[in-house]
Amino acid sequence: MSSSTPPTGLSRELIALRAARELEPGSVVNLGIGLPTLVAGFVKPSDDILFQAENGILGYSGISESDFDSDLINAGGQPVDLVPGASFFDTADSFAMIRGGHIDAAILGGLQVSARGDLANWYVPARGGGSVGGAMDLAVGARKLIVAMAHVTRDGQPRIVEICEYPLTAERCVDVIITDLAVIDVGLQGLTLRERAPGVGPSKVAEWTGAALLIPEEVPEMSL
Amino acid sequence: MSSSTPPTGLSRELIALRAARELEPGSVVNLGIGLPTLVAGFVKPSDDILFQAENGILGYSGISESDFDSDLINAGGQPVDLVPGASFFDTADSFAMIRGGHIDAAILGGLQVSARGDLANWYVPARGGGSVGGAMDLAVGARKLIVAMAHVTRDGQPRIVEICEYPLTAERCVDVIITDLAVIDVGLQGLTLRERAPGVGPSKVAEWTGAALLIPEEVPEMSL
Amino acid sequence: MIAQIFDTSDAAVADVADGATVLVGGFVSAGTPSNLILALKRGGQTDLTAVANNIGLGDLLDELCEDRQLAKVIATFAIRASGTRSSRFEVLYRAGEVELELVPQGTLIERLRAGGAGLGGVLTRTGLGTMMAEGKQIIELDGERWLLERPLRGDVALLKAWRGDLHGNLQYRLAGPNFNPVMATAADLVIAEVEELVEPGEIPPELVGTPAIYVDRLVRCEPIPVRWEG
Amino acid sequence: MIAQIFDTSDAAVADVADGATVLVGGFVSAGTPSNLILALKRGGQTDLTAVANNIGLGDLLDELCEDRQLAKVIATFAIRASGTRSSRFEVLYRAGEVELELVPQGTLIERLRAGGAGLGGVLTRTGLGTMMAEGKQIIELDGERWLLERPLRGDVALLKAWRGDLHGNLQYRLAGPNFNPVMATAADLVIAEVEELVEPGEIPPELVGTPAIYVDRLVRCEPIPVRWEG
Repeated sequence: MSSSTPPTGLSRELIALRAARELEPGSVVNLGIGLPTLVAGFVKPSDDILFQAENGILGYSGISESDFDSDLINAGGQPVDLVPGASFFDTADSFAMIRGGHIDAAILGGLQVSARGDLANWYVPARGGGSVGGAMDLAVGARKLIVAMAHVTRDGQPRIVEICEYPLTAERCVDVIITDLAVIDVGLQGLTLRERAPGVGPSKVAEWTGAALLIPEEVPEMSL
Repeated sequence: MSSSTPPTGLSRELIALRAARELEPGSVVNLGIGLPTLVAGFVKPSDDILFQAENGILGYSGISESDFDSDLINAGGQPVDLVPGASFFDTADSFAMIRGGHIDAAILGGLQVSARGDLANWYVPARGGGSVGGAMDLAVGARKLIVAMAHVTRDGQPRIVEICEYPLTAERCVDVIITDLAVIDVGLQGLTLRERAPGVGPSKVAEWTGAALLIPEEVPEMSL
Repeated sequence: MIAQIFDTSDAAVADVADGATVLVGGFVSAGTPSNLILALKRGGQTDLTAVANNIGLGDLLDELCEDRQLAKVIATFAIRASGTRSSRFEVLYRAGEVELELVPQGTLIERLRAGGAGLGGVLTRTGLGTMMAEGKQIIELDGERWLLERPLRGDVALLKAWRGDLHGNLQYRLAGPNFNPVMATAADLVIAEVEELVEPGEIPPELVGTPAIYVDRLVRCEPIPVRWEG
Repeated sequence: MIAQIFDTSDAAVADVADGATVLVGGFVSAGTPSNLILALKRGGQTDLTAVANNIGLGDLLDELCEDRQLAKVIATFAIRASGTRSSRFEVLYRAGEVELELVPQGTLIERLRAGGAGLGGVLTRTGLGTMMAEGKQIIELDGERWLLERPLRGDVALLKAWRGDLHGNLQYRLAGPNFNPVMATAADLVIAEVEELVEPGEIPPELVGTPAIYVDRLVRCEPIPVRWEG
């Protein structure tokens, strides 16, 4: 862990852009509240991504610019536009879909991710509470879990750690971590650096990562 | 148990008519396959009975005389007519309704009923099999369970017995037994004769009943 | 079986008892019974347990904290991870004046469904290895571990639908169903506010989201717009 | 995500493997995928396990017994209590040539729902104290006894809907849903026959009974009328 000034990494928008690239064409995706909701704005129509909102929508295209309809919102309370072929359902059916493994990928925000892929993203000890929403169900149910977050906290503490100190969302659930500094895969052998942000060297990433990080010989820069 | 010729009791239609009288105005009722389906023909519109069919209909009025629509049937496969304000739902929601205690009364057929209200109505040992359908769920879920059946078997054996020999549908579930000979209440103290068929004396009912039967001083004839 | 029609939301909730457990439908702005919630505020009932997806996300449920009407909240969203302004609920919670039981959203709806569907519980992986598993029974089957989640019911459910017919059938619009259809099954007294009251038969049977037998009381209200600005 | 459209029911089921567990939607005549069932008959697959509400009630599932294609049936209606004529299934069953697992209807749908919804099981009272409880775990909670019922899934589901769109959304009519929407969630390969194929968007979002993501294959077929005469 370093005490130097945290490096400047990608903006929230660019993290979202990079996360969007991680989605398979034709997949069904749930976006968590906060940074992940920005991802909807970065998928191409040709990618044929179908977004699910856990409050009961399958098939919204992104945040709506038109009039606010209180009954047509995503899980973050934002108005959304529908795609042709969208459908509505109640919360029971929505979480049957999520927990039952029918969502190809979820992108969630994170507070901490551990070396074995544990996620902590719902409870902030400093605030003495939290909001769990659908995060625990998404973490156990989505076939692929992508965490999109800042690499370090505002005061420069790593969020990628050997063992999470914050209360967990789920154990061994994270597949990929996308931060302002890097793309990191979580596997049986731990964390592997897959890509680094433009201008950020692998050793810089390792320096700001609080857990052992496998660094291949070649670590390409993200193409954004 | 008697070896004399079984007494002539009510017709199936009159058993159904008497069972219909047992329903509270405004109640929600599920009718089992066979004799109970006839009950729908004997309720008055003013009774405001709403029939539920476990295949996913709330609010049918009775067997339809019009063209057969294969998608509009009751649980016995018979075409039905809808009342205004009817609704459709899938099997999961239908049995949530049944098992969750939202059905006021179910009328089921019976093979045997025991003194403590156990019901056997789905498995015929002589045939080496059976069909359970929704009977077990209705037996545990309906707030009031009425069994409508012949008082004795074709070869004169009582169907109301101390202990069921046939495999059970559910334990301690029956509230009222309506047969061609009598209306019998099932309570904590056992079976009580409430009404007798026209021309059938209380001792005749007791003679053809295979379990202890409490007989009050006054046992009125059914009014049909 | 026939729903009772009330003229005002105040009358519809007037006899909700102090200490009642109240299920509140809705998800932030969608399908939220804001008129009934405000009627409960005016009614002044106290010591209530509210079961809802969210409190303090622009919803009016938070208003019940003004006069400390809530003893306990069972919810999925209650304390914001960040945010400059605290909800009334958060202030009370930090002062130790209201209890909070956070439940994962998929578990909350399954517990309510079990409560309405006559099930004794369900087994889920959600919450395993987390604080949510504390004090709960874990069942191992074929080498897999499951958390046993028990049913949840209310004394009263407050629902919001688009249209209701005089029998009590409810029709939702867009993402309006969310918690409402399941909550309708899981309370002893079910009260719904609707934007339009229609004759039985006007809601096509395929579009009935909550069948009439679940609904005890209906009241027509102008919807109150709420919006969460994050 | 986009459903594959097949020209014929035969092609849609051609690669169903011998030994597969096949969920079959429908309730007697309503919402029954008769074209797909007959395609399976023509396909000649053997050693199948069929999961369906009924067999031998005028349904064509019974036809699969003609060439002994079924090794096992999991159903709620299979052997009639009375009746002068036996179904093909009954004849095979009595000859010991096909296995039967009878399941209460509410339990069958909850087991399928659990299989599709990622639940490890549900607790029900249904079947307690009966043959259905044999060999099953009983869990006592707060003095009440519950039967633990485990999830059920299929390799393949055969469904019938009224309309399907090119994405795979399904719309049911009248009492056509029954087992279909839940079975759509509980199989690895989901094949639906529909009476009409329409463009995405033609089915209003509120009337989608099975969302597109559950459906892998669609085939338009003339419905085959079946009727149970008791």
